[in-house]
Amino acid sequence: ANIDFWYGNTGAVETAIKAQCDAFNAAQSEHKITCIGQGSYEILMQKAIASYRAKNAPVLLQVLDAGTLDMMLSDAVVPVQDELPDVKWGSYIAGARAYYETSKGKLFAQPYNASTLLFYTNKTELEKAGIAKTPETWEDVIDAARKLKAAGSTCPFVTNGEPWIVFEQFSARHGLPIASKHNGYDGLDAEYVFNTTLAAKHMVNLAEWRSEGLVRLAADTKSGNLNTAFTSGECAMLESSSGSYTTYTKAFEGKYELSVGMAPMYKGHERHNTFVGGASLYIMKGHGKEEVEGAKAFLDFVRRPEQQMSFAAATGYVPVTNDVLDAIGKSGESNSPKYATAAIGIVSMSEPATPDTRGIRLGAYIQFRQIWTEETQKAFAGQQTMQVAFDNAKKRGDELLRRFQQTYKGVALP
Amino acid sequence: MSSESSVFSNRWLPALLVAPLVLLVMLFFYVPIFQAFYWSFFLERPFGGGSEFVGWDNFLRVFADPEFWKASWRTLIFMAIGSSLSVLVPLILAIAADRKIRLSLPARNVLVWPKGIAGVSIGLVFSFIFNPFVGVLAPLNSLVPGIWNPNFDGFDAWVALIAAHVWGGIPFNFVVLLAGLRAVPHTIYQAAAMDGAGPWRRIFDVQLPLIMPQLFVTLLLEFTESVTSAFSLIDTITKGGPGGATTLLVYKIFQDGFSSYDLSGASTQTAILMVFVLAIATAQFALLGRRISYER
Amino acid sequence: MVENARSANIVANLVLLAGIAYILVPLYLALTTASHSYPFMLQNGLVWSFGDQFLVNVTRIFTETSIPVQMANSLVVAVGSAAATCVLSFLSAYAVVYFRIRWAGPVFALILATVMLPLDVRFITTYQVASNVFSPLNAVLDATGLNELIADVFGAPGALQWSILDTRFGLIVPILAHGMGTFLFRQFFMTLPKDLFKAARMDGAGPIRFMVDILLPLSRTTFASLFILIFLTGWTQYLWPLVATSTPDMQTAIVGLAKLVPEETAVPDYPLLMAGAILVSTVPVLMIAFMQRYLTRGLVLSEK
Amino acid sequence: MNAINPAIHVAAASIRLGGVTKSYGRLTVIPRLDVEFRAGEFTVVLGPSGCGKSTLMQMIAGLERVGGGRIVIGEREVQDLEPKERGCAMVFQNYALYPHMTVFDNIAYSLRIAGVTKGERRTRVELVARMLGLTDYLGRKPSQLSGGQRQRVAIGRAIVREPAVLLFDEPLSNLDAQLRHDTRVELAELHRRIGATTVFVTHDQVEAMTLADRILILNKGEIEQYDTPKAIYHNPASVFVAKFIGSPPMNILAVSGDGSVLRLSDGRAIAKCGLKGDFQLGIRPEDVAVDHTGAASALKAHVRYREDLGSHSILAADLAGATVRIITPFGSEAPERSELLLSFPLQRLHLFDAMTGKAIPGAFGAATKDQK
Amino acid sequence: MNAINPAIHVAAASIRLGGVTKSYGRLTVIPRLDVEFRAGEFTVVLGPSGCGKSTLMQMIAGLERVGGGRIVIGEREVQDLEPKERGCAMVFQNYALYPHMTVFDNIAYSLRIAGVTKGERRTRVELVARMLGLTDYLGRKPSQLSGGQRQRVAIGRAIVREPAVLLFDEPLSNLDAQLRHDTRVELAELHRRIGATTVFVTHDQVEAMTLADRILILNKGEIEQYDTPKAIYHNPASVFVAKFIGSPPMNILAVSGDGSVLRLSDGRAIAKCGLKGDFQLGIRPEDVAVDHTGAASALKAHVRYREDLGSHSILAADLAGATVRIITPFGSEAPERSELLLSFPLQRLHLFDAMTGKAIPGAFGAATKDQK
Ligand SMILES: Nc1ncnc2c1ncn2[C@@H]1O[C@H](COP(=O)(O)OP(=O)(O)OP(=O)(O)O)[C@@H](O)[C@H]1O
Ligand SMILES: Nc1ncnc2c1ncn2[C@@H]1O[C@H](COP(=O)(O)OP(=O)(O)OP(=O)(O)O)[C@@H](O)[C@H]1O
Ligand SMILES: O=P(O)(O)OC[C@H](O)CO
Ligand SMILES: [Mg+2]
Ligand SMILES: [Mg+2]
Repeated sequence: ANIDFWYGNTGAVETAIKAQCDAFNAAQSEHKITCIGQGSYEILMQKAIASYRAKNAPVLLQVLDAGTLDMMLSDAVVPVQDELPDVKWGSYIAGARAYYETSKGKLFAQPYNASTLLFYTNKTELEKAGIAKTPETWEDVIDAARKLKAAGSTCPFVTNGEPWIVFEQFSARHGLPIASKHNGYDGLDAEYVFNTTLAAKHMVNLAEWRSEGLVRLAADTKSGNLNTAFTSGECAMLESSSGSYTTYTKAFEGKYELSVGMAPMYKGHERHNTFVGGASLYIMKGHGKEEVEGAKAFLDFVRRPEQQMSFAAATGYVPVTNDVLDAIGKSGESNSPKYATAAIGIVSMSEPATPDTRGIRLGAYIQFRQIWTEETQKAFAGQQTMQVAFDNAKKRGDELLRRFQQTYKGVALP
Repeated sequence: MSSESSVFSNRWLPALLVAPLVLLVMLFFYVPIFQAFYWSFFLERPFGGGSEFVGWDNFLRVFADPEFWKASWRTLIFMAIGSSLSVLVPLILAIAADRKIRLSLPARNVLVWPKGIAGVSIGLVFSFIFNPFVGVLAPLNSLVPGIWNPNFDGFDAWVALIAAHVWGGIPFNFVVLLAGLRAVPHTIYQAAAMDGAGPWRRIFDVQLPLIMPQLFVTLLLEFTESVTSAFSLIDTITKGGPGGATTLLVYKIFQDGFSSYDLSGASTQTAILMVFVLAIATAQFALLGRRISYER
Repeated sequence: MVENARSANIVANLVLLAGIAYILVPLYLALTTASHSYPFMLQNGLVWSFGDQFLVNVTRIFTETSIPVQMANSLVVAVGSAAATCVLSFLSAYAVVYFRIRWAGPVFALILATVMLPLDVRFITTYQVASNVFSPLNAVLDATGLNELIADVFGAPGALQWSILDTRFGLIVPILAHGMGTFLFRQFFMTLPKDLFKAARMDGAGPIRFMVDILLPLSRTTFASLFILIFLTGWTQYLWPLVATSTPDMQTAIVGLAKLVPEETAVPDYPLLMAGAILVSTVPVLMIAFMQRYLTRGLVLSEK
Repeated sequence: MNAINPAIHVAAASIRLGGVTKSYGRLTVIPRLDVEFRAGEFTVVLGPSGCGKSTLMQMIAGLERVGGGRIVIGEREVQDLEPKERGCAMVFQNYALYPHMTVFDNIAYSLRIAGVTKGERRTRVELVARMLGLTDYLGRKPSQLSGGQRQRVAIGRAIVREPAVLLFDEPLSNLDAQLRHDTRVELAELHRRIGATTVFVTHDQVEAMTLADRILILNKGEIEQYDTPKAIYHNPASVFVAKFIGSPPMNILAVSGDGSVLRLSDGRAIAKCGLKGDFQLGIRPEDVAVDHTGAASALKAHVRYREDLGSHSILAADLAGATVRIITPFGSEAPERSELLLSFPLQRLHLFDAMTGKAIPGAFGAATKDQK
Repeated sequence: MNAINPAIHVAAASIRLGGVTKSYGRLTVIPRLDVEFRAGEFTVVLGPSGCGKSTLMQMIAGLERVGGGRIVIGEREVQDLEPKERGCAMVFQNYALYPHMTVFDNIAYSLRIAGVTKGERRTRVELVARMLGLTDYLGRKPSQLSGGQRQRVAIGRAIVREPAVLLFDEPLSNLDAQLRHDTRVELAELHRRIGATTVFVTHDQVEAMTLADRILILNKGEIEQYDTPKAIYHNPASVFVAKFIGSPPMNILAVSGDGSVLRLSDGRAIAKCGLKGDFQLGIRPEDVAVDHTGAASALKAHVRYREDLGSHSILAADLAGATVRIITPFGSEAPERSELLLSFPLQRLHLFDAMTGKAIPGAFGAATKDQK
């Protein structure tokens, strides 16, 4: 059947997605997939909503991690595990599954472009400042930053202050709850709690370190941009998506040496898994059997190890099934830089989990991210303290949650 | 045109002639407006399937939301500053271009160009020009580090936004105001000169009073349009930031509706915005409209 | 103007100079930027001198982006909406002005009110309508209970479905729901001597002949200025094509241009962006430069 | 300019209006009008602005519906017919030429609509063009023509259909004096040749006097007088007409009669007359004689000012509190601010009722004062 | 209308233009002008459209810079001064009132700019308003006034500053005939009382003849004649002037002289004259006499048409291929299309050079033909 697939990425990822679609169409003749980019995750979602209401939604839909709850409650999608009961869903690493499965363990969407947070340093600069070992804790990071600063660096550590980096992944690996009810997995009546956890303290620290000149916001740097600040050599350390790895290696080539590791912890805290980032694929309701077959075939296709490998190689996203890791191991290229993040990313996502590190299942979460960013930006600009920013964000976030709860009154969380 | 002698008396033909436009206007103007008001009394689930009548709940919630008030307040400020500047700047230019000087002709052409340049392009160009690190003001930063950073400082972001907004608003207002000035009979200027009024005095005693109708129209349209026209600029220059400093109401509606799938909330705010725009327009008419119509 | 007050002329010249600079400097900087390479821009930032990469950047726009296709879309949308607006406005203004109909006033008010609330304010619900143009009809059928009847007769309720999203047609029609053109034509018709109408009637012309033989040829300039105005609107609009289209091949050049700005991963490739912005602006700016007369006429008339 | 050839001659038709009324909303423009424009005659309609001249024309043309009454053109009752069915043609004040059409197309347009074949159209337009001296301009647009030429195109457009009735609504008022004069002469000629029943609205007295077979003077939608120019000038039916025609207008003096003489308000006798009561006495400025002989009947008047127009002078003199204007023939002069003796020839006097303003015929003996 | 009270009287100043020139780009509007407007005189400037009348006024007023030469008002050389420093006031054709100001403010504006105190302003505006009968309208906006009232406001605005020079640029051309006549009379009165040197531009001959102490006739920026109205009418310095003044204008016939008589193109002798060569012979329509006696010197002419204006008729007759217009006095009539005998009284004839059009004085004996 002819089927439509909507995705939101642009740039290199879009190229890779299109390549997969072409490959799929070339590989078989039964189905023909049309892959349609919508320009961004947010717009994609809005369009999916409208088209679903207008009864002409695509059968396959890519939705970003933060939209998971909306999809689960939408009554507009069929859980992939129901449509494809025979797939060995267990082969997905737990960290990637948890975000997209129900509290009872049923996978709603098939993880697709998965990423996680990693820690990168400009090894060359660090060594110049006399730092031999890649920092692993925030204390190490700050020590290193001090040394770098002493050695003349204007930007030892850089961050763009985005919530998924400095807040969500931070909370996850430190095992901290973001909201009650296990980040909402246990009910729509969850409330935000992050303002009382170490996450809040961490933000306060970041703000202080910034005024000390140890940490810079991307907006403070010459380029104003996170990745460029790092690739240009201006900044020596950062936390960033596994997907950025290829960008860095290419930029560093011949100039600097890159080190990549797991994102730093505060001393004395047990490391837990980081969340899976990126997006996953949903099968939408309202389509004929034929089309669903086509959708299933495409899902099967992209799950294949070789597809995941080439996608990972092209984009820096992390392959998320165990068989792919095996395949990489067998390919003899496991040390190739194009798979470097795959290994470490999977390790990071596979650290011990708690009920609070499965993922985030909170309503209107994308809007909440905006609120969070707004409030913390104000704090960085000195208009309020970081704690006030967090308290405000909690308050406004809770309102969103209540509103969401009211909207889905009478709907049970799957 | 009501006189019998200058109209046809067919009955169905005119209905047939207006029908296509009226249909389109109904479908794409009144139905959406109706829908926005309708939704604002319901709690809509994004994917449908559940729609609950909640009365004034949405409004109460929106009115209780400090962010809504902040965005409205910003919208008002933008209207006040942005609109007055985008009328004032073209006004000054028009008064200058109305004189018989050599630059007048090229100016009349060049000043209209921005009309052809999309908000997005303007936004891109200005976001580059105002880039704190590579833009025109970058030297400022090397003198006093951090003095100029629209990515970080709300005030700077506003400066950038308004500079771009005024830039894009010049053509329309310039042309309208210049036309108004040119419509003033030359002899009135001459009379004023004979009465002893110098060029400066003439601006305030003769020119400004006489182009009141044009000023009124430009201000009216600026006010109603500044509510919305800033969208593409915000989306390309500031994305509503930093810290929400440039999140005007339209942008907030866009965010609420398009990234939070909060159809009811967005509709409610849209409805409020519509009422607000209409109220502004009506108020302007009531306050200014009556006073400025004198025949020449 | 009246007497040659030197001081006033000097000030006026300075003001105009500043105004022209205000308009031109950004454009000039866009040009210089577009003439450099990305790495050069990263190193040197904004420069006032020209480089030699302009053609390269333009070539990249042609080879690496969908902007050329999208410019074709923009052209279709701009020309389509301008032409359709001209026709619809002309017809409706004709009906309102030249017929004795009691509802002329209300209908004109209904049409003119559209000027007050731009598409950008109502795009969310407009989007809903565009996703199914028949939805209002369906709603009426539902509300009136007609649908139950239909369901009884045909076995299924009448639920017509027609989405115009992601089509060029869908980009055009919401622009048409605007009263400016009707207003312009109406104003123009009112300036025509009534005797012209009478003369045509004496000559035996009926409504259609009068419209085609007399009014249409006389409205040429109004057509021209309205066409340009709507063309520019159609070409430069952003929010609606942003939401109403999905596939890059359906998007307009302005949306494509905005999409060239990377989400968050790198310093935007400003040289490429500026090359794109320049390319995208050439059509409308050339149009203005050459047909400025009509544009100004349109802008002016629309206000009186 | 004298390019008129005899070529088109139509069968003129009379126009009869019977009890025609017209109101716009609550404003009654024409209370009730009964009048006949005789076939082939040139009638000038004269009246102050807003008196209903254009309304009258448009009702005849069919551009304006009658409020009531009948309009009969020739033998047909036309008040319910469309304009094109009435056999009228109209020339408008600003010509109302189609600016986008050439002269040829302007003239041919009505023929085109009527479905006249191309060849026939050409023949007829060329005939008209030759008649009006427009042959060389057929390819031009109206904007490339002078006022007078435009005027002729408008006439051409009207006569090409060979209408039985030609209506002109102030067709000359946009021309300058010289052109106006020339066109006026041409129009007279044209009418003589074509012979269509012509109704011509104007504000200009010279036009009215020189063009008309008959003048219809309207006042607030009612007929003040309908007669030949000569009769209107020399026997005005009312003070309104008397003051409306003539430049400067007729002098009107308030007088009262004691049965033997009429006296001015200061008691001086001005004319013999057997009537008693209050009257208005009229005399045209050119009829007041300056008396050099010192006749006893002459009245002393004080000259207020004098305007010398070269060909003649106008004296304004105070007479019993009223201003009397006197046209003194070329050559005679009275020093300003002097005293004058004026005599009022009996056969040149007009007497009007003081209340109604209606003329009182035969007040001074003869029933008419027609000059020869 | 006769609301003029003597109240303001100014010290008039003469205006002398010495070698004044003016060009717009390549278009030379005034090649070189030397003229003096005497203090207190009322000068009417007359000339065809585009001849530079407005330009002349504006140079005097200071609204337009002179190309070269000097302008002296009173004793001061003013060509480089600002308008307000010249002591001139101007009344514009369309009045150019400030539409947004009341009548009071319009009149008071120049005083306000000059820094006159509020009380003083009120006094002077009220004086002027009383003088012009505007007292009741001081609170109105110009749009609420009639044409004549606006005219008076414009005059009020001009005279409130008590200017030594009053300039009028076609101030009456927007008024209707009646109002025009009244305002003309008022203006004459006003000038008599105020006494300011007045320069008045018009297209209207009647205005020129009746208002002027002197008439300046301009043609393409050059002086055709500058003299009293009487002299201009009766002794035109050129064909241009002769044809420009008079309605209908002077008849001009091509003649050639053989040393004893002037002959028409068909060889008939028309007048005795000792000059040889080709000439243009002029005679005013009212000077052509219709000969009833059958004198030998009379010339036979064919009447083309006749226009009866009530007070007099105009005959147009063919004479040697040219049209001669004759004003026949009231009462006399010649049937149309008949033959007439015309006689041309020698003392009424004007002779002009065939080439230059300049008058040849004394061609028929007397040097001037001034009538008394
Ligand atoms: N369509 C109309 N609606 C209302 N009143 C009208 C209309 N047309 C004319 N009138 C009024 O009817 C009266 C007569 O108008 P009409 O045009 O016949 O006058 P007129 O004699 O032609 O005047 P003028 O000499 O100024 O052309 C005027 O008072 C005018 O205001
Ligand atoms: N500002 C100007 N620029 C160029 N040419 C001008 C300008 N003003 C006047 N002229 C030209 O100068 C000539 C004289 O103009 P002016 O206005 O003095 O004529 P006028 O005698 O007042 O005519 P009218 O009787 O029509 O008012 C005309 O040919 C006119 O076109
Ligand atoms: O940039 P990505 O695709 O790795 O996604 C990062 C975040 O998870 C987005 O929500
Ligand atoms: Mg009329
Ligand atoms: Mg002039």
